[in-house]
Amino acid sequence: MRRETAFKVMSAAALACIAAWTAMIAGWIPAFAAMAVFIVAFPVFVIFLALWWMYSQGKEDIPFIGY
Amino acid sequence: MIGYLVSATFTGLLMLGIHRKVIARIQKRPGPPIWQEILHTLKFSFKSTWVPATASRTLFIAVVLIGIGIWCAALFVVTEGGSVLILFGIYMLHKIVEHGYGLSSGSPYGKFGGVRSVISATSEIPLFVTIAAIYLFTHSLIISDIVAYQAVHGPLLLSVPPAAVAMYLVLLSKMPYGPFSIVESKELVSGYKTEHFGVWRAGLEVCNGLKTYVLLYAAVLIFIGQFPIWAMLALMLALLVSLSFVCALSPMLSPYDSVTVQTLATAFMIVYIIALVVMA
Amino acid sequence: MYEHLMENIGGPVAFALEFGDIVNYFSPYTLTLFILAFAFTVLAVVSRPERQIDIAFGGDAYTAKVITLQEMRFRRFMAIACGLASMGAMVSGDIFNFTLFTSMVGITNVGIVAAVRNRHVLNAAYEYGIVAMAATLPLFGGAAIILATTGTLSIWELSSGTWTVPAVAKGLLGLGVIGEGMAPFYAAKAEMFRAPGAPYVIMCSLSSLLIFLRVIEIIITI
Amino acid sequence: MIISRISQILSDFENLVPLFAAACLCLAVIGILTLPLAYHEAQLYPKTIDRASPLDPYDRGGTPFNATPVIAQYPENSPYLGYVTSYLTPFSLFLAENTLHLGTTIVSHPGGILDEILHNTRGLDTVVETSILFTAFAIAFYLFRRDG
Repeated sequence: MRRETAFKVMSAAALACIAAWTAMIAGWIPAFAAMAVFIVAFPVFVIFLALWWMYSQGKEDIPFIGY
Repeated sequence: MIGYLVSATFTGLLMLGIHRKVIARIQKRPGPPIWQEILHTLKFSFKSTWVPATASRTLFIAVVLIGIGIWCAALFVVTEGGSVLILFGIYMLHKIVEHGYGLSSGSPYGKFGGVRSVISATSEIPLFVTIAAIYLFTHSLIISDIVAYQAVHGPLLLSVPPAAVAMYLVLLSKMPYGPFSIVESKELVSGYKTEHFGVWRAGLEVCNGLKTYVLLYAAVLIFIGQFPIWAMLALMLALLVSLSFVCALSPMLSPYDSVTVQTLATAFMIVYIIALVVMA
Repeated sequence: MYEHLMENIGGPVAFALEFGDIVNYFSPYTLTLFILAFAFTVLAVVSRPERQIDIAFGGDAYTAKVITLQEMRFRRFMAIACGLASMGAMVSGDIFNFTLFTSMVGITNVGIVAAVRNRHVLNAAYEYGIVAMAATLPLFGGAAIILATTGTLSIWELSSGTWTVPAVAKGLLGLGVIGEGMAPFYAAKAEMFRAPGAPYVIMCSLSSLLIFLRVIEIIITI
Repeated sequence: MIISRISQILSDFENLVPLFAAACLCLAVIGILTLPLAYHEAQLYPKTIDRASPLDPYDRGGTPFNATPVIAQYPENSPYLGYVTSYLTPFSLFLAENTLHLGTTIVSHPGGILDEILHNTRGLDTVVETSILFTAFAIAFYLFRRDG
């Protein structure tokens, strides 16, 4: 994955969170709908934020097998 | 709400740091600084990351997302006063996330961690009896009803102490370095976490932070009651320190022994509940 | 406090899906469990199995176990069947229907590891299969006692408080579900986990945890 | 120590069946001690058996393509309650009229399944029952043909 993709996904998740939050404060959507959005978008945000910072700095490897 | 989610994560991580510090001090070690776990999370999110060549890619990544997602849901259930059953369901399903971590990479160490986590599947069974005992008193499992009940009748901790003990056992089995944390035993390298490094590990740490916060908050809420946030935090801290003492002073049980101890505790609780029902 | 007793346990029922007398209901609790079962079923569909690495102890050699396409297809089919059965058990509003889904979970769990060519895993699966088969006796026995003593099987009706379900029926239901792989009868399931094919093997544990969580709700409700 | 001895027994899956049998036995003894349980007379799914019928014991009564009185939990969910009672294919009908053995197998004639679905309003049960059967067959077939 490229950094730009990670950045796009991260911002989309962040936007979804903020939009749901604003809509909930304004009373456009019920609280549980906003929570559902958070539950889906927050993990995506966390992971892709970190991926945007750092991804594919090494190449794939077989697992640690304890030598 | 977003602010609460983020601050809960960091508070949970800080509490894990305090847990480590207290254990270290009891064992006469200097121990890491209390913000070590927060630093860990940040550090891991800057480390180089890829998916191991042997891993089941989709599952490898998906469990990280599911892990954070279910504990977000648990946080909302607790703060919005939903059903306590949902919360306990999420406690149990955290096991599945652990299995996913362990099995998805193809590494033998992860696999051992995953199998250990199946073996420790009893650690949540005392929860069932806790729920039943609470229900006998409150006639409702909605958290807001339980809180309302306690506002009238006093804390459940005093009415059903054995249920509180069972809950304490569950908390203990979820804390790192405890007598029941057989999935984190040192001979397993890092157990189910072995192959989740870099960003994936940071995600796992976020999940752990949220988990610690939710577990402690829920325990205080269900057995003592609702207080202003500073008092809640103080009570959670007190609970955490008591857990750290137990963790610091007790050896880790062997995998099957930890299961037997928890099963016996459950059996004792079942007898207690039958006695309660017969008396009523 | 809600009006209906059942809603004090799993939360207010959002909507119900009727199949004649079998009314599946979605409360926050059953919906949460349903979504989790669904999510892991989707994962079993879309993810490929991992290549499990084995170390030969005492040497430097290590080997990767490869799952053949034919085996993978069959195990995926079983994992999906298992996911569907658990989804059904999660939302079922009828005791007998729930027990049927539970016994289907038991059979599919054996199916998930049946294709593995590993003697140890197969032995464990065999023992598990026998217990799962025997567990249908308390399961259906419990359902039968409930029907005989109350005349109805609908969880919604039973939770209205007008019926007294004998404690032994509840105990039988609980024991039946515990026999499907919960502690203290978990030993075989833990060994079945040694099989390769993570997305499918996870369904074994997930399904038994989910039906256990559901039967707790049922036992408290009725 | 007693704990490690218990865990040794629990950890061996060879002991699983005896352990589960013991648990069932304990519960059965408790169940027998709590007898008698009251039988509820007003059953939802009453059944009268006509031993003389060729469809015995699956004959639910009533004439085909006519409404039969049926008790249901939620009659509002089954608008065609009791409408199809025992639909038989011409061949099944021929067998039913000339022999006494058609009723001995539930799915040997189409009436069996339709009867369960529409007459007794528990359609999803019938679907799940057959799915269990098919799953079990699928496992058996796969294992039998795997090395072929």
